Amino acid sequence: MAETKPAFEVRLANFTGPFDLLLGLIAKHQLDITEVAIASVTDEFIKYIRALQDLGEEWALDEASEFLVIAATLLDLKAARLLPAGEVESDEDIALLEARDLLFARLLQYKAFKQVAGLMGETLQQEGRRFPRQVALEEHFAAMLPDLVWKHTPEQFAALAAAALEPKAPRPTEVGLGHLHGGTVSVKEQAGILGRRLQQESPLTFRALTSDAESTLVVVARFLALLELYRDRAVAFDQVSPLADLAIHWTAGEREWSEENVSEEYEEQV
Amino acid sequence: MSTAGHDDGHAAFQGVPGGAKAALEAVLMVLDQPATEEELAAGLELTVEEVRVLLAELQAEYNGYTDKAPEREQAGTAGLGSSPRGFELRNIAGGWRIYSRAAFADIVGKYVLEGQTARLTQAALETLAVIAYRQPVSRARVSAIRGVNVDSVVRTLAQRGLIEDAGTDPESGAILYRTTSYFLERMGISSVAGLPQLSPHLPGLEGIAEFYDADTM
Amino acid sequence: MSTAGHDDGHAAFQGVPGGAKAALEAVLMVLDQPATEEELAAGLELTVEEVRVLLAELQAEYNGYTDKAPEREQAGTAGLGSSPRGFELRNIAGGWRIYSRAAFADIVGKYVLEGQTARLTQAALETLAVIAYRQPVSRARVSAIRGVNVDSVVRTLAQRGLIEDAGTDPESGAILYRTTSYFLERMGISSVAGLPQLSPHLPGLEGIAEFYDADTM
Repeated sequence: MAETKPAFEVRLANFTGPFDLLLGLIAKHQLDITEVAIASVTDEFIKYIRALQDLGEEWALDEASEFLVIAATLLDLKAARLLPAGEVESDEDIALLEARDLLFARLLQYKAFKQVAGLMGETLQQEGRRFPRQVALEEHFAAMLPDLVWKHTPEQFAALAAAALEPKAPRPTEVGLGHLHGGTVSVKEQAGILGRRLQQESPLTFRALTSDAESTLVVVARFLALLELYRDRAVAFDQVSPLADLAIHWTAGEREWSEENVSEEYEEQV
Repeated sequence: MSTAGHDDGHAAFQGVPGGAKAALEAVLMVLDQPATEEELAAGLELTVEEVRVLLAELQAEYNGYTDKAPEREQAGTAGLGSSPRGFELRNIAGGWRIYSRAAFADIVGKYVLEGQTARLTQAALETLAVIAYRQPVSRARVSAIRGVNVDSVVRTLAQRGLIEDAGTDPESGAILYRTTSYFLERMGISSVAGLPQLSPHLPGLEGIAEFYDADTM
Repeated sequence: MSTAGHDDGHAAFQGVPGGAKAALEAVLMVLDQPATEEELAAGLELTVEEVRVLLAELQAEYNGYTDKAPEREQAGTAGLGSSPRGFELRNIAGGWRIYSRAAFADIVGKYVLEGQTARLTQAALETLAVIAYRQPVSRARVSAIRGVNVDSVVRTLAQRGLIEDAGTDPESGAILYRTTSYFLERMGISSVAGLPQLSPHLPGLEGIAEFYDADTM
């Protein structure tokens, strides 16, 4: 495990996800996970995401986006720490604290699974040193097996083969939204709104783009929509420094992008 | 403890040297998956209790006597009776089966290629761990815990027979996954209850559950 | 005759209880195909003569001591050491393998046949179909196509004589499988080329499942 390495060297391919990376960074700075000095790991985390993006296409958007969500949370938390103590009064501050606790909870949970996964790996390896007796049935017993009933024609057999060989369309990873009730918000629709707005005026900050959002759900949908736009190379992100506002540039031409591009998986309403 | 005692009343073993215990041993030789005590009892026309006693005796014999029957101890110095056999009888995944002893893995591995599976990657191990502890569980939930998409890893684990489809979630329609009995065999445990406890690895757990449930995306 | 004597000079068994004899026993217990004395000697890094002596010792132990070591005779009345085991070590056509003891053939046969059906399961049929149309093919590839582990199904098909070993893949070293002439015979065709072309909309698929039980073996 990375924690035990004296010289901590980050090679992105070694990390299996954002939590793994975060844990690595925390270990590097010898921080207690429950009192993570957010500031000291946030910048590095962002740096690694940059490097990760530079690696190019091999990172699917859904993986990168999970990194981005965590990076955004970290940034928010880091910003919150800069507030004078005792001023946690507003709803926004409380939301930040919740976000922090949620992130820590998820991180702790991941850490626990990573540890038991390590134990399981050791067990599997030790157990792999025992080989089960698994020999072919002795001939005289095999000969006693009942005669095979074979009822189908070559055509039926071919049909069976065709069905078995047919590539199985991978069922998409379901996004469990059953717990979300309330108004429906379409990512596609929000992408359209953002697209039209950015084509009129660019760059705009994320704050500006969500200033008129009537609910958190709309903010979430716009965030997802931006990720979609980013994947389609219709927008670029720009941030002067890690704490600055996120500026969104429209990079596609006027007719090069339409909300129809937004992938099917978001067609269902959020 | 005498084997002869098991001969009485069971026609099939009557007069056959070794009696019921040897008969049980003979059946163990042809298994290609762990057999439950009930299956063995039915096949041998013994009670489950009788089979259990015989299995324990065989297990002790294979592991080498060290405690009982002092006259055996003496005889044992000549080899048989005191030193363990090259194989062992184990109760795994709910059933009994003969395995080669771990100490001889390097030698046995030269002969047996089958079953020597490649090591799992870190990603596969973590995914397997989440499924093992949270089963039945959807890919989305595993993804949420690991923070990355797990689709291809789940496919690999299924192909290797370590996990399987466990129906669909009535609410979301998502496919649920659970570990297989082959997984238990590979782990050397008789049920998932035999997995190490997860909680000691969760410091400051108070309150995590509510976050966890809120976090099904 | 002491086992300890075989420990000396063979690093792999040094300090392992049971020594070379237990190591040989471990190999024999999990060997699928009979192995020659030369093959056993090579893997165990023993001379053929040493292996021969050990094989003879094991064979005698399994058959129950009756001739030598009088102190064992006494101990033997308590069971171990004198009565034969449920398995035996046989040398057939130059190869050694452990079999269930012939004296228990009735019981073992009954156990083996219990629950066996004359029909192939759906899983076995599908696997056979994939092998037939993709031969020669490795189990890993069939697993990837079917999305589940096929090891035990492949064993069943081989046992049924429907498929056979077709050498190893030069690249991966994996065992490849092909269908047998018995398969062609059951299909009523003269060669694999006689299998119908694959078309996704062949009629008749609907009815086929009902011939076979969905349950697994």
